[in-house]
Amino acid sequence: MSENKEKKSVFMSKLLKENPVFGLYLGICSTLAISTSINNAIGMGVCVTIVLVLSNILVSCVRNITPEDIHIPVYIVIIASLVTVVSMVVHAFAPTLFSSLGAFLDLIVVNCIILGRAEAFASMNPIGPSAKDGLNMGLSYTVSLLAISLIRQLLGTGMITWDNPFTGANVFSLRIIPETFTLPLMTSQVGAFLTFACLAAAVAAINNKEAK
Amino acid sequence: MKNFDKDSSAYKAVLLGIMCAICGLVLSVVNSITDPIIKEAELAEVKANLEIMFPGTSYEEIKDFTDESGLIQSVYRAKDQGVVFKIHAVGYNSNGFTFMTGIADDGRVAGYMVLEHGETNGIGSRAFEDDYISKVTSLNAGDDVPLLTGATLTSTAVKTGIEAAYKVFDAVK
Amino acid sequence: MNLFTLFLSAMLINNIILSKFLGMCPFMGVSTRTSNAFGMGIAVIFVIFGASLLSYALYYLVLVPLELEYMELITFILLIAAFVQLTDMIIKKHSPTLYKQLGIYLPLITTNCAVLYVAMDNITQKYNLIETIVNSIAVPAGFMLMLVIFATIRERLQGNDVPKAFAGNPIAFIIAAIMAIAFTSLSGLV
Amino acid sequence: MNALLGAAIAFALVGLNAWLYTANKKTPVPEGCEELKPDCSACGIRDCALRSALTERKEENNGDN
Repeated sequence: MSENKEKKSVFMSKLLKENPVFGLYLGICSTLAISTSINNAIGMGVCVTIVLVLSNILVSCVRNITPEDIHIPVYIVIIASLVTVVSMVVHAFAPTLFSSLGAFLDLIVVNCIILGRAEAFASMNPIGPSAKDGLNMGLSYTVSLLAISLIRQLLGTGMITWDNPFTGANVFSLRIIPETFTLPLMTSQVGAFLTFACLAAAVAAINNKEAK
Repeated sequence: MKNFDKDSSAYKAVLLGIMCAICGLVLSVVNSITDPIIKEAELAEVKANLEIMFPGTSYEEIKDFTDESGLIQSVYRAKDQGVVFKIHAVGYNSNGFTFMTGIADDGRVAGYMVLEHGETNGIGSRAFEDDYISKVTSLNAGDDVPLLTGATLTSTAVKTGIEAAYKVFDAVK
Repeated sequence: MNLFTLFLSAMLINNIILSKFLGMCPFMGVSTRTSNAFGMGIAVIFVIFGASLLSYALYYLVLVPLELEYMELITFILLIAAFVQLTDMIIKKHSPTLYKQLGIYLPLITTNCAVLYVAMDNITQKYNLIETIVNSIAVPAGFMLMLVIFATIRERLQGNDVPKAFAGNPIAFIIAAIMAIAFTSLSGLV
Repeated sequence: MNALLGAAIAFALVGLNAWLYTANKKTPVPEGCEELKPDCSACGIRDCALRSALTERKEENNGDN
């Protein structure tokens, strides 16, 4: 019993401490900006995960043949072409998601997570582990994004809506908080900062308790 | 290939050259696949709205029109029925919004609908709901566009957009 | 859009940090001392202005005639990275004092989301040349203003006790939230 | 055809970048500025000058406390 409890806490701490958004404060620009609705969060999370996994794979493929002093331009070319391809595909096949993410789909390129992980991990490990690391990072980024956008959408509009990203048709919308008690402030910028601050503090508190 | 000296600039140039070639190729291939789909989607979206405003006629885009406000993105002529304007204006949300308005040949404002907008829902977005739409569609070319209390920023943006459309309408009529 | 409202809205109302959340990495990372914030602010103004004009020129002189609009993202990023390296080199060679103040921040700016956003925003908003110049000065000026205000608050916060969980970055976000409240009140200005 | 042009432009920019990058590494830091260590925890770029400065500082702290 205590063995898998210990394993669980290792996983928990790994998820929280290693968590790119709340632990390492990477990629905050896009996290705050687009976490106004679950659609944006999952759409962005999926795009970032795809780019992260593919860029980690490609970076770890070329890690032996790139000379040390020009590795930044090489990584930039890889990541930028991946993001352009993803952005074109999303623009063609999921127009509503593209218009709601707007410029942030292209800004994944300068998202500190991607270049950070490519540098810190993928350029030193073989393809398998870096792909897995890309996936882990992408998923925990999506989970953190989901956490913030759930809170902001719930408090801000009182409803949880999910519409099909490809056609934009509303799949389901569940009103939880009656219209009069919603805080439109939460969907605005101020709400983003507040939600992020509280969640980051909660994660820090859990990590501190874990450390003791 | 292995004994090739990795730090010589020739090796670097070749490596970068191959990478850029691959990236250029992949991008142009993907672009040639996705670009038609995007263009077609854009046209389909507009055609649906054109049908609503001026049903049952053929549409062609008017390319050369002078519009000093810079708000009008594209102008379509519904053959011998009227002219439709696709306008991008900036209201409360800095990313702006895109809407369409149609002016019939007899000067009546035949239609007004939003394509996509980021105005705060419940406040700015009221400028795209039915009561304001009916106010706008009851206007004639040249009339003053009424503002909407509570959504002043958005409705002012709509007003400037439609007034720019009036000017272009007179020029293109 | 007349230039003054463009300047005002780009600098204060649609401020790049408080309303677009861009440039958070340096905003959070470098703002513990106001002297740092000033150095970072000037470096960002210089880089965003230079990079946006270069990208504007590259787009309308090279990419549009060749119908290579889809290459916009790669070319802009490479251009920004090259421009940052160039300025870093020039400052290192010519003025040690300037390097002391802002040279050390230059490599950090290459991955700054704000620089790329402004370069691409000038294109998507279809600004002409003068509007691009105004926008490329106003946005980083807003960035610097917020960074300096933020750094002064954070410096003054050093002394008093903050709940343990909130220490470090979380409290910084609370400060940013309060600043966001203050500056959203300006939104009726334009 | 324009794929080749696109690749050529990318190659030119990457080449410029690589050349500037190596040239920048060579230019000596002006004297008296070596020990500048701004406290920035921005992102994970491994060889970013600030990161290496930071990690040195961390070793010093672990060393003496």
